[in-house]
Amino acid sequence: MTCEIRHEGDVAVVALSGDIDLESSPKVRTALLDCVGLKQGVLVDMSEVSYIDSSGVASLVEAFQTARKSQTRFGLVSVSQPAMRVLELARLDRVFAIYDSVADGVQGAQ
Amino acid sequence: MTCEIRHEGDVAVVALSGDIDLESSPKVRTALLDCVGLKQGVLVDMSEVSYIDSSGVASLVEAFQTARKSQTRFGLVSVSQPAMRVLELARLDRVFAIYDSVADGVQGAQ
Amino acid sequence: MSSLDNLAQGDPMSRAGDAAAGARLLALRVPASPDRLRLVRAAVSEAALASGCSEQCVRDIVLAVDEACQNIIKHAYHGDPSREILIDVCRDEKRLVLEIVDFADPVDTAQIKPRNLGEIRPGGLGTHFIQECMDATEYVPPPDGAGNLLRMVKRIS
Amino acid sequence: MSSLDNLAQGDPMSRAGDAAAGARLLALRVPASPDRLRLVRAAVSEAALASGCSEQCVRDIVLAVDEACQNIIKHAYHGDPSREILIDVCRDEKRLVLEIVDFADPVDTAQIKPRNLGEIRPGGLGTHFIQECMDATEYVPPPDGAGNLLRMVKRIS
Ligand SMILES: Nc1ncnc2c1ncn2[C@@H]1O[C@H](COP(=O)(O)OP(=O)(O)O)[C@@H](O)[C@H]1O
Ligand SMILES: Nc1ncnc2c1ncn2[C@@H]1O[C@H](COP(=O)(O)OP(=O)(O)O)[C@@H](O)[C@H]1O
Repeated sequence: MTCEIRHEGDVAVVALSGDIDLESSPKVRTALLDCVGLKQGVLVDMSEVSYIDSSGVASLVEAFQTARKSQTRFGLVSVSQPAMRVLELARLDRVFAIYDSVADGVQGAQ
Repeated sequence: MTCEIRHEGDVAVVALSGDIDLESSPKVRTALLDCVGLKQGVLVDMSEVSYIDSSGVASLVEAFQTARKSQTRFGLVSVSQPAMRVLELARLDRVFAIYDSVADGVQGAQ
Repeated sequence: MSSLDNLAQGDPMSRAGDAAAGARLLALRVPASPDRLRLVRAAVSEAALASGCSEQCVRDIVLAVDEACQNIIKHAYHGDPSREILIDVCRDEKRLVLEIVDFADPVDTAQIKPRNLGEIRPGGLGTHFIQECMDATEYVPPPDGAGNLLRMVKRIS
Repeated sequence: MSSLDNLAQGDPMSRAGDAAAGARLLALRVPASPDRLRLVRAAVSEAALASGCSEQCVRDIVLAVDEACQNIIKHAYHGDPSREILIDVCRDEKRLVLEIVDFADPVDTAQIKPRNLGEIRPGGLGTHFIQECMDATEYVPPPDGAGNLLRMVKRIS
């Protein structure tokens, strides 16, 4: 699993790749909460996520809720097919803002 | 494992990819011997070979020897690092003609 | 003393007989540690692929097994990585039967239930994923010396 | 009757003790069939990676285990896929110890030797690969009921 953060305007784009599982999700959780803590909009690029389990989904949910409390935006971008299936299983595909591309997300997140 | 054959001039380029192991090497063996049987030069593109075992190496050796008997050319092209390590272990890295690119191989195989 | 003794116990011929009936695809024993779950997923994935499951079916099986192992790591062993998990994958005609065994105290299965998904909060999704991904799951009496045996069944599709 | 019985036999506490000493990384039982070698490679690869081996070290270990299993499939079981192979991966400080067990008749180990590599011909490379990839290999007395135990040792690098 890798987790890369870049800034586009006032949005932080967190690009995740590989398997997000019980071993790697604590790193994802920390990275997402750090970004949300900056009171920036956060977009999670999930195009390269090959696998996500309940602990990975929990990290997304926690960041989403923290963002909501601090009234900053939080969205997912180009969610890979395996990850989308898991979000659907969790009934979260309609809870998260999901964008087709980073550009769409940056616009939506303005 | 996939095995794709295309013809460039009078050379058959056999592109192998994935794992060549005890399960898949019989397919490789048949494909290579078929091409050699056409009395064409044969180049085996090994750039996408992620794994090769002794049974895969044996298929290459058999095709190489059959080609030699029928006086047609046989060479390997852009051998991936994992495959090259195995050819070295087999002391075959100096037995096979090995080219950096299909273009080089086609020239060398004229 | 070889650690294979436990695996090799019993009559080897009767085991070979099992496999002849097309039964066992894989038996796996690993430490109950988060950094072993990749290994479990890789092995189970290959076993499911080899038995003719589609990619989506493989993914469902892998997720269910991973979640079952996570629950053992977190709730049954409370994070102690010196404990072990056994995973057994068998084929029964058109179904895969996955058995996950731990050596913890027997769990009160009434306590294991998915939470209400309407309520959005981190956690509490594992058992729900298992139920969604599998066609049937049940705790059955474990073999001698073991704590719990979760049996999960999935139609090969 | 659960096929996990064989895996679960013995005192579970003593097994848990093994793992606590950092010993076992993986125990695997699979049918002796060419289409299971991917699974074996995937599992052994993840176990070696998790124990800190470099990519090249992982590749060497995976090749040696694959070749050892192939030889069992071809020479010990003569292609009968109803037989089984056990694979055990343990860590012993800075070394991985890989044990491969079959249930065939005991082999005459004097007959198992790599051929002269000067002579170019298909075949006869498996045992040579094993010797090149491993730091040490030996047949040791197998556990009760088993046929042969090949023990291979590789320094983690
Ligand atoms: N193998 C297990 N052993 C003991 N308790 C378990 C086990 N699996 C699940 N549970 C119980 O069921 C609850 C729900 O589990 P789950 O849906 O996976 O969510 P989470 O693990 O995030 O709490 C757990 O909180 C735990 O109390
Ligand atoms: N597990 C085994 N059981 C019985 N005989 C074996 C075993 N492994 C190797 N041998 C013998 O050693 C020989 C050399 O094996 P190897 O170098 O792997 O080449 P190959 O399998 O291509 O013959 C084999 O031909 C076989 O006679």
